[in-house]
Amino acid sequence: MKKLLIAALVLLICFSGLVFAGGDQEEPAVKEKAQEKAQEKVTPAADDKNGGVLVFARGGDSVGLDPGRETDGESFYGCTQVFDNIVEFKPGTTEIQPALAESWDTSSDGLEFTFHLRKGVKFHDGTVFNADAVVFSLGRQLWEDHPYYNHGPWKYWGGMDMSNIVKDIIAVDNYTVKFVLHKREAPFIANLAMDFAGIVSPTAVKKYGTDFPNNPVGTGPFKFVSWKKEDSIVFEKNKDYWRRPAYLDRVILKVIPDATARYLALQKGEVDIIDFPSPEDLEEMKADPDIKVIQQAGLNVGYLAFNMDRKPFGDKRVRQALNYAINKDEIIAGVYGSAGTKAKNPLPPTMWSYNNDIVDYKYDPAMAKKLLSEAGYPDGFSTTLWAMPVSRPYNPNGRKVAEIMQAQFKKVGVLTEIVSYDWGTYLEKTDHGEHDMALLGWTGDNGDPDNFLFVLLSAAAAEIPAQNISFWRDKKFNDLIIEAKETMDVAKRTELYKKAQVIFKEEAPWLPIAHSVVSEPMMNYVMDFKLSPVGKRQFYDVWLDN
Amino acid sequence: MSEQLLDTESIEPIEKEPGRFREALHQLKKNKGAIAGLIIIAIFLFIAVFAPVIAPHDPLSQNIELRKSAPFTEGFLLGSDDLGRDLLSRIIYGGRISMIIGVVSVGIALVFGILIGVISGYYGGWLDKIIMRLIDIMLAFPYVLLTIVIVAMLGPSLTNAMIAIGISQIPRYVRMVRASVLAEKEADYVVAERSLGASNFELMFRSILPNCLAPISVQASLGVGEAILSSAALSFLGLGAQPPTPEWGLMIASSREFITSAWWIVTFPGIATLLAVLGFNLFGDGLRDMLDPKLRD
Amino acid sequence: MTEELKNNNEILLSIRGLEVNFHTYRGIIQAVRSVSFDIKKGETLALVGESGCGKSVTAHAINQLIPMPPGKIDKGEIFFEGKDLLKLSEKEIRAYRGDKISMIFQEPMTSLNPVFKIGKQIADVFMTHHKISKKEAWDRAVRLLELVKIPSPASRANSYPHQLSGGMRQRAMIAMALASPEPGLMIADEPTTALDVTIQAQILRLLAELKAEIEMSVLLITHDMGVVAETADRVVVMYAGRKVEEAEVHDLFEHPGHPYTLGLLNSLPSNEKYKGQTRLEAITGQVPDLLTIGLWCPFENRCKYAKDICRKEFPEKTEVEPGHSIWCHQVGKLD
Amino acid sequence: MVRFLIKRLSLLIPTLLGVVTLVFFMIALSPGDPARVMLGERANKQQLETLRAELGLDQPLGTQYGLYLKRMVRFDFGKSIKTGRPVMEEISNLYPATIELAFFAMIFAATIGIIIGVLSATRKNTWIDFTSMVGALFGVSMPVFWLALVLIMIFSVGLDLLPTGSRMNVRYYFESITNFYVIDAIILLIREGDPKYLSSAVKHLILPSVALGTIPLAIIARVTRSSMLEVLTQDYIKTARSAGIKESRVVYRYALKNALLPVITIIGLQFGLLLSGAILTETIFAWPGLGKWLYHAIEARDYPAVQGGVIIISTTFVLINLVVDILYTLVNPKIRLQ
Repeated sequence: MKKLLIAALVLLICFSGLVFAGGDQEEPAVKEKAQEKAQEKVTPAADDKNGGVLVFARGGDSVGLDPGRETDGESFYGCTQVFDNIVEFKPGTTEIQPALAESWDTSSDGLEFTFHLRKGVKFHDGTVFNADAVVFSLGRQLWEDHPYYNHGPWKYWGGMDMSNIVKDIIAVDNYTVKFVLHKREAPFIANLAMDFAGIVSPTAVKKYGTDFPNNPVGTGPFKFVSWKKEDSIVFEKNKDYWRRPAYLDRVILKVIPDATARYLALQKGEVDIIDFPSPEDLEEMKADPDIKVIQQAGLNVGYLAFNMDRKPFGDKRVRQALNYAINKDEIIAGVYGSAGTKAKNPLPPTMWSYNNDIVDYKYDPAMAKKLLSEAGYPDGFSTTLWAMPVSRPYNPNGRKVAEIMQAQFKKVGVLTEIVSYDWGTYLEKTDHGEHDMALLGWTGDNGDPDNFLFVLLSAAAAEIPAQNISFWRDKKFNDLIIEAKETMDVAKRTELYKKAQVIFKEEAPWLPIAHSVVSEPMMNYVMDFKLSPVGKRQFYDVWLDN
Repeated sequence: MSEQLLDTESIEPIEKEPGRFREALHQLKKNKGAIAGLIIIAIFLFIAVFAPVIAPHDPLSQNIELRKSAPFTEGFLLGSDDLGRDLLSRIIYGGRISMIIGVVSVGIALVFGILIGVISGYYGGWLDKIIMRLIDIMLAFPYVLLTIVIVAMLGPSLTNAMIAIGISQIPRYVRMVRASVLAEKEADYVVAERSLGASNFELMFRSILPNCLAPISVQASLGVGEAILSSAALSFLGLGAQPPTPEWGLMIASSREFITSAWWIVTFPGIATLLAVLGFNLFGDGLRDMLDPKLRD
Repeated sequence: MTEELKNNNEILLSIRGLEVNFHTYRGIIQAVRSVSFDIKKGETLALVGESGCGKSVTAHAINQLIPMPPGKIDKGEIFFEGKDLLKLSEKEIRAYRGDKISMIFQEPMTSLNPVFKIGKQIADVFMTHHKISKKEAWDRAVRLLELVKIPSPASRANSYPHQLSGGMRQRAMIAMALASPEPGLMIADEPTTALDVTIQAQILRLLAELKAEIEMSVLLITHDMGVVAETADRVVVMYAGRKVEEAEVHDLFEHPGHPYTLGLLNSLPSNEKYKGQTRLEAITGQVPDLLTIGLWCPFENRCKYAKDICRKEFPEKTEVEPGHSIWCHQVGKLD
Repeated sequence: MVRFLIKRLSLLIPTLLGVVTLVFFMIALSPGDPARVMLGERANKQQLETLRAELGLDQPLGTQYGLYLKRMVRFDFGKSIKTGRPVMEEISNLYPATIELAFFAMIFAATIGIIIGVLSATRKNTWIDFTSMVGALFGVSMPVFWLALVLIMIFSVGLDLLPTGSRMNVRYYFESITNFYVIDAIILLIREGDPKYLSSAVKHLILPSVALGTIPLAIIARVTRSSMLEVLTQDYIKTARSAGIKESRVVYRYALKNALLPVITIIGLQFGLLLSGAILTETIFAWPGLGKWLYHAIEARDYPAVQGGVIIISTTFVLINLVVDILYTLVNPKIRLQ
């Protein structure tokens, strides 16, 4: 028995001995690259940017890598590397530019779009990219009789209501595809740039079947190599990419669930870029000489929605009073830190047609009290304030925002009880209108104002299960956004959306809180990484400089 | 010290055996661990009861400008949290909540545990078999997941967390009580009392149960410590106490990200949890040494 | 005194004025109070008395197996082959244990390690005291089992304690006690109390045979006068930590001197005076509490012949005849 | 022995069936619907209905449960609602990581725990006894997630001795064979003679094992102590001492073998708890284990995934206890030869 004990002890000691003797230096990717480059000249010539392994640390693992099937951002991080679309967002902006389609033309009635595809492009499995691939990739999501329709559910396609927009997809010839629409839809082109419209290799889908999400094959800058679930996905450079091949040899998406642990891993050089840092560490990161933080106003908005079907939120004066009662600066300082800007409109400032001459409700508790007493609540009322339990891009800590609001509302006599459920229940109850006031938010998909104003505030969106959780049904506002939805002329649409925002300010169905600034801390040697407003993480242009 | 050596059967007590209470008190004095534990528990009880009096500030009043101020800055003995609330007051109120959590959940576990344990042990037969299968199922169920599933069913709140922790601790008491009831059931005094016409109820609760109190009281005191830790874990997962309640687990969970920038916000509630649980465990351990004749000095 | 012992190689063990107290939380229990006696080589001395009289404590003081604390040997010397064991270091006394001084216990059921084979446990003792190989130690163990008349000793050596009967286990323990080339003293602490009568007789006969074969003295601790009569050469009677009488076994049974010894013998059913009678005579009263015991004769509260003097001081030794001494104020005055 | 095995295994089936039923109805009855979770903020009416239909969530509970049991019999645990992958495939990816961490945490906890237990038993009520027991109690009383973060702060960021988390240096690319990284690393060491994989795998195991191991360590130490104290008062210990056997041998051979019997049961129990209790450790150390995955499955109301996970953990739990019981009879001859 004693022998057993000693054996276990020896086991422990030899392990630790082995650990420190082992040849494992935890040096970051850079040094490996340095040995390669040692003999080359100093200034980085064009080809000198090549090589190196980039490790991107994120909060969760992808659910699947079939672009049409998933909705979570983590899955799209993976799909972005492997798939291209026929049109894409210009990196760092929401403008549309050609990709697999060199050009396209629209019919006069705006119901037909014909795309002219790029020739000589190959999928990672060597098969040719052509019109059939486009029809296959999108058709499998449209036609219920499509042999691969049941590989869905095609959640995003449904989310963007594409089945009611697209009537038919026709391969005119090997390199021309025509889309026929049911009705005019201004944001249609932008929708085709979204992740769900990624072009998959039909041969690979036929080969892997339901296992395709684990073996993605596309035309993108990186090829899929391997996936250790809940741990890491490895991609490698696609040498015969139809554009200049990417600089990096390999990209690894690493899962580190805890934000603090991600920051510690970055400090130790175990990873090169981290996603969703905790706002608290931002100051420290900016101060760190080895780390740089790239920031960009996020295409998102976090808001507190008043359930207008419930007393007393039906009364506009009460909603306006509550807007006066909140000091947004305290919320930004307490929760968002330097990763957030105050919000006054339902649209984020970076969105075109953002109406900047609207004046926000300033923090004025006295005014709030006056309005409340006018509305018949001289000494306030008590109600519930719902806070989402999970961290979202538009609101890193729902519960803390609720705590701050609770204290501020109390000053004007409005007593609130903070209520929270797990994420699934929270969404279900809010879109069934079981709340009084509820924190929620939205991240833009296609960079089009319609994706905010119609999806979140239209009368149509107020049917249960509603996305318009204020249940605000304003005829004037509704007519404006529907008209804007159907005109193609951008200037006309901007005019309409600006008018709609004025009505929104007056009626105040929400208390807009903030637009979170997306921050991406990384090591100094990571060059040319650009954040994308629609939340993509593209490593095509990235290279490592040491 | 082994009994054999001293031929204790020969030293019959001449005068009346010293009162059980005095005897227990005397044993307690001998056991350093139990005393230390008792002192810590007493301190926390005192803090819990007189929280409003002791706490320098209202635990919920926020002061965003003074957020994350370091310990010993004016007004904040232990510093302030990320919303500028006084950490010391929140820890004091947190102590009250943790005490309630510990007592309520162990209370639930004890009441049901003893009830089911005695009935299943005393009556036996098919009833016992079913109960044992149920207990096996609950024990096979991973303890943490059991609490999570129960809270998922009832919805996340402090009371539901207490109920969940209570329910998940029931099996251990059932098993322990049943084991000692089975052992005592055959004892002569039980047979004697039954022959004198004592009812099943009297037998179960008046004569058999007191004999199983020793292990139960030890497990109960250890259970309180475990309950506090479980509620902290549940809060960490967002299923226990809801903001702004100053519960230690929630305080640690929601301030995890400050471990680098403001270490005290995480550390002090951690130490408070540690001490409280340590107190109960020490007392529980001391109790076991005291009540187990073999280990007695 | 020690020179006389050294050259008189007849005396194996000599205990002089031994005092053992137990410091418990309820006070000091005076278990043994200035007890002295000798054991000659090859002799079987019986230490007799009711349970709690300190006989077992005295025995355990020899090889210092009393747990200290709470026990403490406050006074006295224990000479073994002329050397005072109480002066030895822990390492030195351990060399004696199992080699020159071995011990067997009362409860065979629990005195053997349940998770080790019998042969292994005995071989272990051999290997502790002598540098011999495992194989050889095992063989010696089997031979010892044979010596103590355990049937098919080779297979028994391979079995576990719970596979043996009570009697067998007691024999195994005796074998373990003999696991040393020259056994000096065997301390038998109530070896037969837990056994039924038939087995008891076998074990006593075995002890007698072994004593004949190996020059071994036995310190027999018992409260059973029947066993004493059958096996002991000399007897020491103890009461409440004190030695009250010492005599050759025949002298003690023929004409006991001390009232307590008389009471013990009277309460024996085999005593011929009970022919035809039904009621047994018992000694009235109880043993005094060792916590509050005084310096006077401890038996005074139960002694029919007790006088004032008995309640003041402990009586001196009176030698009634060579080798037969009594500690009582009323020597000779018993009717 | 075989009869004993059959009896225990036959008990396994009703227990597991009970666990499955318990989980199915508990999750099914709890609010929140998996389809909602999957769609997040962007669910609209029509889309929810199609998704629920596709996932078969609109059928009555009874049919869902019946369908589920039918598939269970054929060992088809169904597909995870969230990923659409077979549940068993998901679990098989994560199970080895959980077992590996639990195993090393247990080696750490048992070795140190037993040593502390024996030391404090043999030196009862001295300062060693008191400090080791209070030290062990510290282990039990400390919130795990707090300890984990402190360990990282000190040993990884501070002293730069150990990595902050995950199972292996992320830049090492290797084909996992058994998905037990230590075993894979040893195979690689043999095949390619490159020690860096093994050294990295071990380095990544140290902190999580210590963090996860503290609670079982404390419990094992306490159980060993009380068991040793009891054994040391037994008669056969007195016999051994009276036979002149060295005190260290008496303690470490004679007493310890008897004292370890109850400890083995506790080790089995604690090992089982580590399988699912590592949610917090897995979160902070970025360990791709079953605990964290199962917690998210519950949150997403992903019944098939939760059931698959709970069945695997409960089966392992029950099997471990069975192994412990068998080990117990092997070590304790009295029971074995009955």
